[in-house]
Amino acid sequence: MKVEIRVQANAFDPLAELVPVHAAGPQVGGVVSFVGLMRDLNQGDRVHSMTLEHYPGMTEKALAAIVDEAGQRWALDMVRVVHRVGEVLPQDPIVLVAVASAHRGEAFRACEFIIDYLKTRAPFWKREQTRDGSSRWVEARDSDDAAAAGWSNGAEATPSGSAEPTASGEQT
Amino acid sequence: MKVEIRVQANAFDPLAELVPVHAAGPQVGGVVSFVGLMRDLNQGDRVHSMTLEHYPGMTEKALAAIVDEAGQRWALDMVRVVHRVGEVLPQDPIVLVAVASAHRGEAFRACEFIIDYLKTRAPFWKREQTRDGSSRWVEARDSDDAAAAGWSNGAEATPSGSAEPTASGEQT
Amino acid sequence: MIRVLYFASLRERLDCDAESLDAAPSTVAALRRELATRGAPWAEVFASDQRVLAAVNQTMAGDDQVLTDGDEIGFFPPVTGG
Amino acid sequence: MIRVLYFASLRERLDCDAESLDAAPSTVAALRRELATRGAPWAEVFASDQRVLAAVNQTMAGDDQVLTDGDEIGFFPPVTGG
Repeated sequence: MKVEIRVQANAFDPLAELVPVHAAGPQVGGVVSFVGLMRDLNQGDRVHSMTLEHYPGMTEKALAAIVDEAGQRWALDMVRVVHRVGEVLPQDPIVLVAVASAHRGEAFRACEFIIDYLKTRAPFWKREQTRDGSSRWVEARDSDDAAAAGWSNGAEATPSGSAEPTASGEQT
Repeated sequence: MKVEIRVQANAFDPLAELVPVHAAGPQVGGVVSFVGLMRDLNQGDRVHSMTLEHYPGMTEKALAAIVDEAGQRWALDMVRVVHRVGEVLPQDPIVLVAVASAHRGEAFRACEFIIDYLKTRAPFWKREQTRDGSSRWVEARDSDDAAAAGWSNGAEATPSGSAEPTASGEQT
Repeated sequence: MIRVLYFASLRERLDCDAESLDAAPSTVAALRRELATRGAPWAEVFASDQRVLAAVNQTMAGDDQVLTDGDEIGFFPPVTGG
Repeated sequence: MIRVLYFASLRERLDCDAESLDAAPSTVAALRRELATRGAPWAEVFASDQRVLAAVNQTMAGDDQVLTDGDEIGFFPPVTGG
């Protein structure tokens, strides 16, 4: 399994990131990708921008552990995870998770597992600046905990707890 | 929900197809995409090329019905489906399914639902040319039927029947 | 008159991609039975143990679907796209 | 000596991003108790009903994890990335 994990302050182009995943080899039958984008609305307030803080060193370690666990659960050819830190603006890509596998079911499972675990186990924190000039830390969501918990029983099927509405302007 | 469905003989660039889905609007929190690529091996034989036949008219109608059903089950902002017909070569993209939604869980569910249903309900047929010069129709797979059947009970969670190994060189 | 289309391996086995029939049999099942009376290779293709799917006017149809004049019926093997 | 790091809302509430402590408490729980004795705002942040996560040497750690000299301990609120 080829793995690339990056945490970066610079903006990234999710399409450029997908190029090597789509070219991962003639044995690859499917690529599943998730791109998380910043939304402009949170709890009814227009969000002007968001600042992502992380724990340098631990973040990369946590992401590597999550991807490694995915690679043990499913047969994967390539995984790429890219995550922004610093200031992001509405519609900016915040995170990309791309998975190449011989079989589509495994690519879907692994991609959703990685983003669900990232959202509950990787040390990132969002602070949002609303358009009225105020600023607040984004609260962790129970639905994310539920989504991650759905994987912990070793089930191959995805958790179903991630579909309820959210008032959060962070990408889901 | 904005929908674009295309069946075409020309090659397509899955990354170019994703551009408008990533720009679907500030309310979009996540984009999930599946790209199916042609593999070069089937039942132990090297596959030289593949020819995709379809039922013009019905294929587009079947795809529209599948996407429409996804839009009724989940809150989606944009769906794009592109499918090749005619001759394709190893590593060529055969199909793209891209879904933009406010919430990642819904985007994952809808994307996998569409590709699972496409594989069992949309009239496409693959004929492969092996490197030794022979040619054969690809057999339908029970695992695809199982994957599609997993959605028919109205369950929101994904079916788990799509992870078993396959001997098929078609993309999965 | 009805129009009958054959796709993929069926088209090849029957060496026929489309034909028109003057009289519409009552149902898809009746059409299958009529086609099966033509002898080889039709009898084999439309034998009851073969998995041949049918569409009427470009929508998947069961055996009991009623046919009317002007219908387009498609027969094809299980699909393998995606 | 141990190194203790604070992140996000904790860093702001404590007005402290990192510090070194000469003696390592026996466990993560003991460190939490020691920090809570400092009075406001420390007492509130490390009160038992607050959800403050801990990592030891950059790996998530439970309260009973034993600390040794040279460890790096991070405290932070539930994560909100992705």
